[in-house]
Amino acid sequence: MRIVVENVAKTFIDSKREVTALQNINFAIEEQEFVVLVGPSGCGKSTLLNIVGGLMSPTDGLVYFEGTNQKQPNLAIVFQEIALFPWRNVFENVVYGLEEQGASKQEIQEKGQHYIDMVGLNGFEKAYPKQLSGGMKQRAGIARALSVEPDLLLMDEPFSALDAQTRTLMQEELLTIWNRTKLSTLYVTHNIQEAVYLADRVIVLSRHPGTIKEIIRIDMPKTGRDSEQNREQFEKYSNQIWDLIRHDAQEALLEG
Amino acid sequence: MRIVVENVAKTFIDSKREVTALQNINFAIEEQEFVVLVGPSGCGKSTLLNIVGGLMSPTDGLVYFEGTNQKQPNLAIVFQEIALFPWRNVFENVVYGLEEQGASKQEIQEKGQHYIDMVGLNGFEKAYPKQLSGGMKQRAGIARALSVEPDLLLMDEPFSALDAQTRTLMQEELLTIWNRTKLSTLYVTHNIQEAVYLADRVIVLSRHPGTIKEIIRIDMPKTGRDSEQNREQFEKYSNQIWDLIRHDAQEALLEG
Amino acid sequence: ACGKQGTEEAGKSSSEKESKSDSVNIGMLKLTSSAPLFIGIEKGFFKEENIDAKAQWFEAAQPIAVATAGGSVEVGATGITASLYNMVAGGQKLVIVADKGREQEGYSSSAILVPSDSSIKSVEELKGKKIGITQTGSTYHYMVGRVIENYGLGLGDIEVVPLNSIKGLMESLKSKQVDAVLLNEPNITSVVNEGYGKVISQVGEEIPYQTSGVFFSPKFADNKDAAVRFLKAYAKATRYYYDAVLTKKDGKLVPGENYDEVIDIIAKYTDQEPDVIKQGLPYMDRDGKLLEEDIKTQVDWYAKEKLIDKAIDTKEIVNTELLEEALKE
Amino acid sequence: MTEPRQTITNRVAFLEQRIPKYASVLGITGLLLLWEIICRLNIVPPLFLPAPSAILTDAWEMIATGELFKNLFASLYRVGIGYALGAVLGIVIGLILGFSRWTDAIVTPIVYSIYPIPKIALLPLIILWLGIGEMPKVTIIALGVFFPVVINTFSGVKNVDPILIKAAVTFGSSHANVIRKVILPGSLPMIFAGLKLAAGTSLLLLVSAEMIAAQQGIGAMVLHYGNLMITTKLMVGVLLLSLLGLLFNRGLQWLENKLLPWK
Amino acid sequence: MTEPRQTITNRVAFLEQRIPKYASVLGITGLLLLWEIICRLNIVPPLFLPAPSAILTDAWEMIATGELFKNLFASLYRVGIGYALGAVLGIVIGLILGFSRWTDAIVTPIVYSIYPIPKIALLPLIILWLGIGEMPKVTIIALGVFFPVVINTFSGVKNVDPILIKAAVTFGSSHANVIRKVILPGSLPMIFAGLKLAAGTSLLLLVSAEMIAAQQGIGAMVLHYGNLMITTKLMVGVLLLSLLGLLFNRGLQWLENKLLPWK
Ligand SMILES: Nc1ncnc2c1ncn2[C@@H]1O[C@H](COP(=O)(O)OP(=O)(O)OP(=O)(O)O)[C@@H](O)[C@H]1O
Ligand SMILES: Nc1ncnc2c1ncn2[C@@H]1O[C@H](COP(=O)(O)OP(=O)(O)OP(=O)(O)O)[C@@H](O)[C@H]1O
Ligand SMILES: [Mg+2]
Ligand SMILES: [Mg+2]
Repeated sequence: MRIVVENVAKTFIDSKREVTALQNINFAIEEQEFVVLVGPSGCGKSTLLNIVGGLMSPTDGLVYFEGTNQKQPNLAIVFQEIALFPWRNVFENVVYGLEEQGASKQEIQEKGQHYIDMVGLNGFEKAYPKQLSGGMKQRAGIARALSVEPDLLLMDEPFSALDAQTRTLMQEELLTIWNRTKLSTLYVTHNIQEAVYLADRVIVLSRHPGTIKEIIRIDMPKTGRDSEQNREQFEKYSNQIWDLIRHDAQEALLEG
Repeated sequence: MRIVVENVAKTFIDSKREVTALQNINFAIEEQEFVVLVGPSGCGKSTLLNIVGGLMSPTDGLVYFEGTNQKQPNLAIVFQEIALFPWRNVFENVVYGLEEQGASKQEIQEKGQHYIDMVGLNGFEKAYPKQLSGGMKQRAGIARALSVEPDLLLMDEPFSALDAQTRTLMQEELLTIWNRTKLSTLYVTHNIQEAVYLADRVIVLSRHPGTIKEIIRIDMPKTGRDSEQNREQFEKYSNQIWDLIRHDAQEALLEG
Repeated sequence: ACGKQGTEEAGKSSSEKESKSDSVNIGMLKLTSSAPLFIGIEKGFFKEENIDAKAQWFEAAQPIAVATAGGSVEVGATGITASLYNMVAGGQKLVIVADKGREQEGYSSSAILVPSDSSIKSVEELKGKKIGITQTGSTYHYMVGRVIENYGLGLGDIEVVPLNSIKGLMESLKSKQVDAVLLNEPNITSVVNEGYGKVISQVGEEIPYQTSGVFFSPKFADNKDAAVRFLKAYAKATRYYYDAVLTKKDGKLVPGENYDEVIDIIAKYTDQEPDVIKQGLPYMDRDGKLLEEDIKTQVDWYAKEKLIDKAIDTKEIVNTELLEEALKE
Repeated sequence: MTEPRQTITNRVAFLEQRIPKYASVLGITGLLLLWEIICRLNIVPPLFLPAPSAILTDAWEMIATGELFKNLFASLYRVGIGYALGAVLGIVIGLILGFSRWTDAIVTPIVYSIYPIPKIALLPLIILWLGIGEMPKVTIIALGVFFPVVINTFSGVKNVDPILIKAAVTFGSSHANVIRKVILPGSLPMIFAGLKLAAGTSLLLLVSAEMIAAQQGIGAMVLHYGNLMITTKLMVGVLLLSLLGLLFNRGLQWLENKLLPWK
Repeated sequence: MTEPRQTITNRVAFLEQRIPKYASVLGITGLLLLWEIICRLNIVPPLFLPAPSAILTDAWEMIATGELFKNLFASLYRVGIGYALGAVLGIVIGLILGFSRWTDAIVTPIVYSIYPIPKIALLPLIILWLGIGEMPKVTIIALGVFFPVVINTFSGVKNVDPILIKAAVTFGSSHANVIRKVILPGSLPMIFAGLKLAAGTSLLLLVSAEMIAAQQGIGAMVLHYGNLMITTKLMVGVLLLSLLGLLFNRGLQWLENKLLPWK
């Protein structure tokens, strides 16, 4: 099963002006592929992710699954704002998607526990979101997304609200989990290191209007990218991406 | 004028338990010195900053200015949450402190404009906070703090809500501004690179209870620390600090 | 809902009158002027006539008329106000069948009072003054209007102030916010005793007035047999009341036979002190007969003052035949 | 391209649905129409529920004789003053309750225990204290306005982000300035919700207020025709009140948009 | 250490002030005391404002005869049913209005235009429509409860973070489930604010409701003693209402803490 983004464009029409957020976006996410979108603030990353996630209509173009064999494909999103339901405890949050799929009680119990264990939250099943630290909240958000075993996992800057140390640790963990589940993933980030660390392919977007500037395949083994021997190659990719977006980023800072 | 933190301790007493957040904290901030507090999540950085800023009472010990020559010393804080008043536009936010000091209309006008220009927000005087990007908001927050020309500037993770690229650019800018004003500063961050980049001295806190683990003087020129030739020394400091807090950070992640 | 049930039963029992008793809901206020009904219920006069009378207490007069016209109760007993006439004019039929209290010469009931230190001594001097009443279109409104007419004044010559409660009237008098008020017993005695007001005119001395009445819902009136039996019991109660509290000797009121019993019954139903009740016993016809003439006068007056929307024929709302028939038996 | 495709569509379109302007008129006209039809079909006797057309005819007549406007102005004056008084008091006391924990602890139980006392039951007392002039009428309306405003202002204050208060204090604000410059603007959105609720209440209470010796006013008019059971004219007053309520609400909405440009 | 020192002290201590438990009793007892003193000094004639001690004596007597409880239960029953009805309807309709923009556009103007219609003015009509049983009484209370609840629920729904709705939809929730599992719990805090406001209103309206042929009830009792001018017993009713208001409020607060453990 692959996901195709075909000719997507999006224009926001305000009372005052028209903003073309996206134009002419074409790419596909292959089965078991981890695609990362990077780009400066306001280039349309979230817009694109929302369109793929069915949370926004594109002005033009379309997004579709190919090779589904009639099965209704399902999606899961990990939000930057985490978006846990404050009135549900960790367990109830994690199994929300399963509940809505009409899973049996036993299945809910088993899968819920499985994914809570996977993200390292055992012992916190009964805790409410506000009792958790930022990192733990995002783990719960990830477990909620994983538990529905989606055909496509979407993540919009999942770690950007976390502190520097937590972020580093969470990236490692995500990679471990992903290696186990191998879900097709579309991941949005600002952080170039993060992109190089996680991606099979990095899509670099430019601003005004958001178009694909370049698609870079990261030709490194998926594990150990931060090790000393890969250092040089890692920096090469990072610099290549930073060069592509530096100018746009400076502009973005002053435009708001 | 120097600021002395003497024997400060803080214990939070909940209905359920007692948390000793800080213990036995002793240090001083010399005139024109830039001191950075680092430490893992929950080690008490914010607590300490709040005590120094007069927003919390210490359970024990005290904080005082020395050599004030009878002048009433003043403080300014840049908050992580930015804490701009949503109902005031940029100009009105920046001059808030001046207004409260009872400055004349002309002084308000002049100083307000001066500091707005300094943080590069000219043209946005009339904009409301919600119309600004995160980076621009924090610039306004910084201008508000600078405009009162404080005897001590406190900053609690001012850039942690910003995206990676904006953060890099803002750090550069803060250094430029600081070089012009040379305010005594206490700065809190998670980010080790940021600490090494900005500090005259770095105070590393440990967790449970928060005590000073080490105070590290950064012996590098204030400008150009990110240049190629300082690379090695920069990494040395970074690694030294990371080694001091890595264990604590991992623990923190699982405790929330 | 219980009202409806009552009518159905009443309808049924007119055809098979022997065994089943007619259930009749009486809408009334917990005030002394409902005395005959209290007596009728308490002493079992209604039961004697095979009528199961149930009191439905209201807290204001107007809803009683509405509930009677709407069929929620079979019998209403309260003041005759403009709203009643308007309701009839608007197509909601109900009939006034008996007396339940009136202004009568020689019996203190309602009066116009002024503050005790007021310079006003007679009704003529009320010209241009503020007079407190309860509500527009109420019996108070009518009495003020009619009394001043006797002195050559009209409603246009005074300012009528609606205060919506008796207590409001007393308080306004006490604090002299109005120049005069209309009050009834026992409040008149209480005001005079406390010393802040004095009577300048007794309404009963000025006009005969059918203040309040007993009325039937159209459905109950049509159930002639039950209606007549009800009135038979009612008339028995008014006589009982009259003989107990309204007998005069040498022009002065004296306690009649069963005086204390009647006072006790009223006290029981109104939760009031017997001493207070003794001061506020309204006049009533001994047989419960209406002042039919006066109804016409009222309608004409209200129409003249534009308080009635459309003119109505008195015959539509008064039914004296039922009572006459009851008295005959 | 012969493979089966499953297109992804927007599943939250309902959140952004745009509604044509005329929709808001639709509901009310629909209701009026239904009402008229019920009356025309004689399902309800006109005394119980006069038809809108009959009400309009009477309203027209009352406008022509000047009766309606005379009453309207008398009431608007009372509502205006009572509302202003109740709102200002409610906001000020709400701010104080929210700001000072001591006052909160002491005064809040009093507020909640006075609130359920029915003003109609106390009419005579109100006459005793305030006479029968404009004062008692204005007071009743002000009381009715006060409670929703004070309760909402209080919640509004509690919802002001403490970090903003800390920021203000850091920059040297006195307590008075914290209230004026931070807590007041910060709780304005909730205050407006209270003001809107109170707008309805103030009109609602006109009838109770004008029970006290009112010669003129919509409430007095409603009472007058209610006492006389002239339902068509009563309904003229009732509809006028409901129209005023709608206008009042819209006016407050407009003011809110003006005063809170930062929202 | 001979240098001048300027110690930094906590300037926002007022935000964390702890208030002793007894403070909340202080205000009310203070008020009652003041009242008693005013009465003892004979500033106000007892007919118009009886002293709390006199009221208590009468209350005791009314408890002894069973009169008070009989009335209390009759009223509690009405308030209970009316409140439940109004609250449930208010919440359901508020949720729908907040969720569907079409319903919002059509129904909201109707809500705001019905709200200011005074129920007392419509008493005669209500009797004609609903008779004189429990129905009209319960309806009046339910109407009074409905409006604050529906208006607050609506604002509550509008304040639910759209990201949560998007999250729910992403995980396959139907519209009904979005309402039940996201919008309802998300607006509960605002709904509770409305319920508290409505608690006062429901008691307030008891007097209006029991104007209609009530044999028993606190409102009927207040009206009855008002008509007879037995002020002390009237005040027993008034104080009972205010006590009930306080209890009702505390009860809702307790329920809120129970239902919203995540707050
Ligand atoms: N609802 C909207 N109405 C109008 N313009 C919008 C809307 N949402 C986004 N935009 C505009 O579309 C552009 C892309 O926004 P988007 O949020 O997708 O950027 P982004 O790459 O996710 O930025 P960031 O990194 O800051 O999250 C921006 O210029 C933004 O101002
Ligand atoms: N108001 C409070 N009541 C109880 N405990 C508190 C309170 N504030 C902070 N703490 C505890 O004190 C410790 C220090 O908290 P503090 O916020 O100062 O940490 P921090 O270093 O700023 O963390 P972070 O990097 O996450 O901001 C933590 O264990 C925290 O749980
Ligand atoms: Mg984004
Ligand atoms: Mg902190």
